[in-house]
Amino acid sequence: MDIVGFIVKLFLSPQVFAPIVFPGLLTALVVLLIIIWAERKIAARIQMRVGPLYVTRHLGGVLQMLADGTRYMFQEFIVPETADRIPFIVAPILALTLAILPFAFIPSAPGFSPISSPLTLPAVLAVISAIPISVLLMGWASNNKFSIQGAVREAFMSLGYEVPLFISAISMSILYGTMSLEEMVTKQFIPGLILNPIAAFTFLVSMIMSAGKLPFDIVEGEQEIVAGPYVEYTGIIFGIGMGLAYLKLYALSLIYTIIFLSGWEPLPKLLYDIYPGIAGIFLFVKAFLLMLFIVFLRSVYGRYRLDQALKIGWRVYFVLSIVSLILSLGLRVILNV
Amino acid sequence: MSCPFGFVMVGRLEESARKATKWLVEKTPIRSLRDWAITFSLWPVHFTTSCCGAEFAAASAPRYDAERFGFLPFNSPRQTNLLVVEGTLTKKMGEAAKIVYDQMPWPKFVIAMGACAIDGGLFYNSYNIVRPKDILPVEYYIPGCPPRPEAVAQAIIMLQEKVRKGEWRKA
Amino acid sequence: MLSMSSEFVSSRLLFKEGDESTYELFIGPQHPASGHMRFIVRLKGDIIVSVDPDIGYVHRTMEKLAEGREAIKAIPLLERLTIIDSHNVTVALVTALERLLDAEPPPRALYLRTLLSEINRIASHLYGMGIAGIMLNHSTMFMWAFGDREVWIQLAEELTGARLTHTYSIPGGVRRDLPQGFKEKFEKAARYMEKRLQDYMKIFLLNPQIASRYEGVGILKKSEARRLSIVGPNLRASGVKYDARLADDYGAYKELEFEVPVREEGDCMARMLVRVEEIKQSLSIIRQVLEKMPSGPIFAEKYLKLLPPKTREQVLKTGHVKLPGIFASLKLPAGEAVARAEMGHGEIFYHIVSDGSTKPYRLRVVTPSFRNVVLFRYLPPGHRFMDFPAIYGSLDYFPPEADR
Amino acid sequence: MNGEKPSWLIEIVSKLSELGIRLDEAKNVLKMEVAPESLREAAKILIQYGYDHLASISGVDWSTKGTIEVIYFAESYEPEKRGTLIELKTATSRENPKLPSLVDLWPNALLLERETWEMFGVVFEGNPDLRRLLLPPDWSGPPPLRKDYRVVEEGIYVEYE
Repeated sequence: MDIVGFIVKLFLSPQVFAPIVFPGLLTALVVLLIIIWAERKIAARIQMRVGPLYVTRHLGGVLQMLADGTRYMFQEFIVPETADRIPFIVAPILALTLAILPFAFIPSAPGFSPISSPLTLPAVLAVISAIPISVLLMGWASNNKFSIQGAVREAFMSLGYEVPLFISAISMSILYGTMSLEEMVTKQFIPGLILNPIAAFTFLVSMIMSAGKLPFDIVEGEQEIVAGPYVEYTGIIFGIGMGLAYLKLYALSLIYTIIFLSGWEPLPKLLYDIYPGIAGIFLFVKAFLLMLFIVFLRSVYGRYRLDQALKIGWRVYFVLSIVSLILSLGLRVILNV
Repeated sequence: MSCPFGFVMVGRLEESARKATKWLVEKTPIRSLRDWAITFSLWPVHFTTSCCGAEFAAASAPRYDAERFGFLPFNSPRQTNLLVVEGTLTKKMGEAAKIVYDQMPWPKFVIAMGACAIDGGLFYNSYNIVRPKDILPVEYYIPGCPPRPEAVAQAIIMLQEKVRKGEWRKA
Repeated sequence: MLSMSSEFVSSRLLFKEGDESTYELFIGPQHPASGHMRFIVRLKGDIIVSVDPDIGYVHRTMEKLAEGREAIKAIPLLERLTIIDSHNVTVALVTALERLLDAEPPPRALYLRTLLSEINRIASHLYGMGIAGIMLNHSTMFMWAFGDREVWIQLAEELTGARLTHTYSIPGGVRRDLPQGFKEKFEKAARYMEKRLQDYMKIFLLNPQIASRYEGVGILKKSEARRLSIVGPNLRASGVKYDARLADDYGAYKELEFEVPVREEGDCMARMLVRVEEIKQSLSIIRQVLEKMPSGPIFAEKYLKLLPPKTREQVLKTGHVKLPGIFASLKLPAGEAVARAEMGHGEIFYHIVSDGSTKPYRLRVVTPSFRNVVLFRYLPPGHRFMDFPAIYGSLDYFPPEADR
Repeated sequence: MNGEKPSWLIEIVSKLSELGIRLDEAKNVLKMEVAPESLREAAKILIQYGYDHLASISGVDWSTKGTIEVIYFAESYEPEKRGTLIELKTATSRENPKLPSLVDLWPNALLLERETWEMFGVVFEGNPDLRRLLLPPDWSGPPPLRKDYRVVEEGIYVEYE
């Protein structure tokens, strides 16, 4: 019965398993639920209160986000008649596909990357930088004054953080000499963080800016423009909008672990022999811890003003990424690694 | 969708799809899942009507933390399913309450908080007061002026039980 | 009205000036950063051109109702003006009534009134700092300030029996005497509060991110503050040393030394720091009150002897005042009375005109937030749109008291 | 007031009495009856003496006498002057009450005059924007704080003398 074998082999092949199951869609969904719950629990713990609890009384309210998500599923889906109907519905779906595409490039074990091409790093960054365009479309299509303000802010912010993001990533690829994520990990005897700390810091902060987490929570700034581009969205489409930021954060933290924290480095040999797909456990653990730290910032900071954030983006982190570029060029020449 | 050639076919498809989902949602497993989800994610819209807002904020403050019930005050009416009328509803605020209620998506509930929201309270004979029950379908009334945060929590629990048992669709 | 709100949905360019166009935004009654009012904000790009505060959403017609009810009923009615700072509202009203009835409260009652006024001032300042925190999406400051406010609400509940609506002072004195063990409870709360104020400074006011949002934003010059008759911490943050507690003699402020904190910069950070300073001052005032509290009756002799003898002993023994029958239809002698008091938000002003009947002929109250509303018209223009919540939060504006 | 009057108070009293304004002294409040015409001069004099803002403008509707009395309370922030309030009392007819606006002298009178106009119908000429402040925009009834605007009353306590 080769059909069943064929299907199993197909499912287990890197092209299907990595993007769908391990660092891809299913784990992203689980990470989405747990990270948002962890964010509310950590913030609650700092703020002397309990946070979501009675959803699953004994597990500390883990399924809170599941409850919120399914509630969105069953809510009435309103398309305001002043809104432009087709782009109003299509824009969030476009944003979601763009947010899921990076998992097609992210490897999870040495020989196990869905698309093993020498240019996976720029491909991932290109896909992630396309998301603001669809958020812009969302804000424009719902024809509401606050959402137009939100869309304009998203445009400003995306310019502010993408340039440092790209330059610090490119400076690391210069250091390693390759553009493909898989080879980057193999080349990392010392974690990238120690080699070029400036690039690591700029990448981290522009990652926070791109995911719209505090203190750069400017796009859906509740206190000024109600919910930014997502004002008019109800039901599951708003669920997608809200999950978008966390999906982007998850993809970027995976890339951050691969570039700077030497990916799946302490490779558990026996897991690799059984099945390479699940060998990248440490990649996932490091990325998850990084996300917990970023999510913890929510209870520490307020919100920067739009012009302050842009000033930081352009004056501080753009310069820092240029410095990191020069540093990695110097390192490359000296160490000729 | 308004594509021209498939108009006849699409028209019936959309309408039958809607009927199918309505039938599917009423089946017990999906229905209980929906009721469980709505029970634990009652998000009130950020709409302080009058001075009971102080006790409503105290209800979600650390001591009487209402987020234990999944009760997260959210900012836009589109994403919420609970409108808490906190205190006296003046004429001007009444119109705003009506607009906010209409903007909220379908499974939505209204809680009237405070003696003023029940029947005018201390301002029963004022010329600028509207009773919430005249303009909004109110589910629960919370007595007290202002009601203690425990009373707000009690109202949330009662609404959760009502939604969990699924009686909210009969009305 | 509905026609106006439909504009809310459709985007409408007000008028075009050359290439720029003024963009009108309704920060309406339902908005995370507007409270119970609507601001019609006109923006040019990111700069605010003009803000028109449209108040009146919580106009519960207090003055009209006070004219229709007996004088004693005006106390619980007017308490709902500022429910988070209710005793400072009623202490001014009761002082005005006492000036009309010329009933002199015993010194112990004055001290008890000052005690509850200061507890309410701390609670009101914490409420203001919490709202200022959530305006910058700093949810930790909101939760910490509201959590610590519960400490003071519980203290007030021990003293008067109600969380917010105490109705503590009545013409001629106060309703309850000091419960036992109040001093130790207060000492515990004061130590906790002093420790927490350092935490607030660390997480919020000295946090470089919040400091960059607050410093140099919403600067209110001294002359501007005097001209627009601003009151409360907003005035003292602009360098004017004025406090109604020194201007009008109510409560025991004459026998206590306390210093009025004043800052010169006049921006949002100065306003917040003045509030933190005032909390410290209130703590020291309460300590002095609890030390110097004289013993004696808590209700004026003039009304005490109207009680039948048996209830009079019970009142003196238990310290719980029973209102004499005459209070139901207390005849206010014809005349006028004026009283001022310092609330958390500023100075409240009462003017009672009575024509000898049981109901006041005219009761005029001007609340501090009504005098601060004009700041929304003068401060934001010229700032960026994202400065608006920072300015709104730092002004500690409470709409129900402004709309009366 | 500790018996002897401070110097600035005596000057104010002398300056204002030239304008033919009746003065009397209550508990730390200087009361004045001012005719509507000489309202602005009195205000100018007070501003020179540091009374640079208004605590309140309150209207009183004497329906029996057929007049609406508008009372201005001037207040000062200076340490020695903050103890005393100065009360300017003017009376206008009930049918079409008209008063000169003091917005250019006391800027914070803007909102106070708007409220008095809305509640009593007293028109202040010269006030830049006399429009609805507290009442709903579609309010068609008469000014509510007037005595003839009845509010339904249910006395819970029976009146007994």
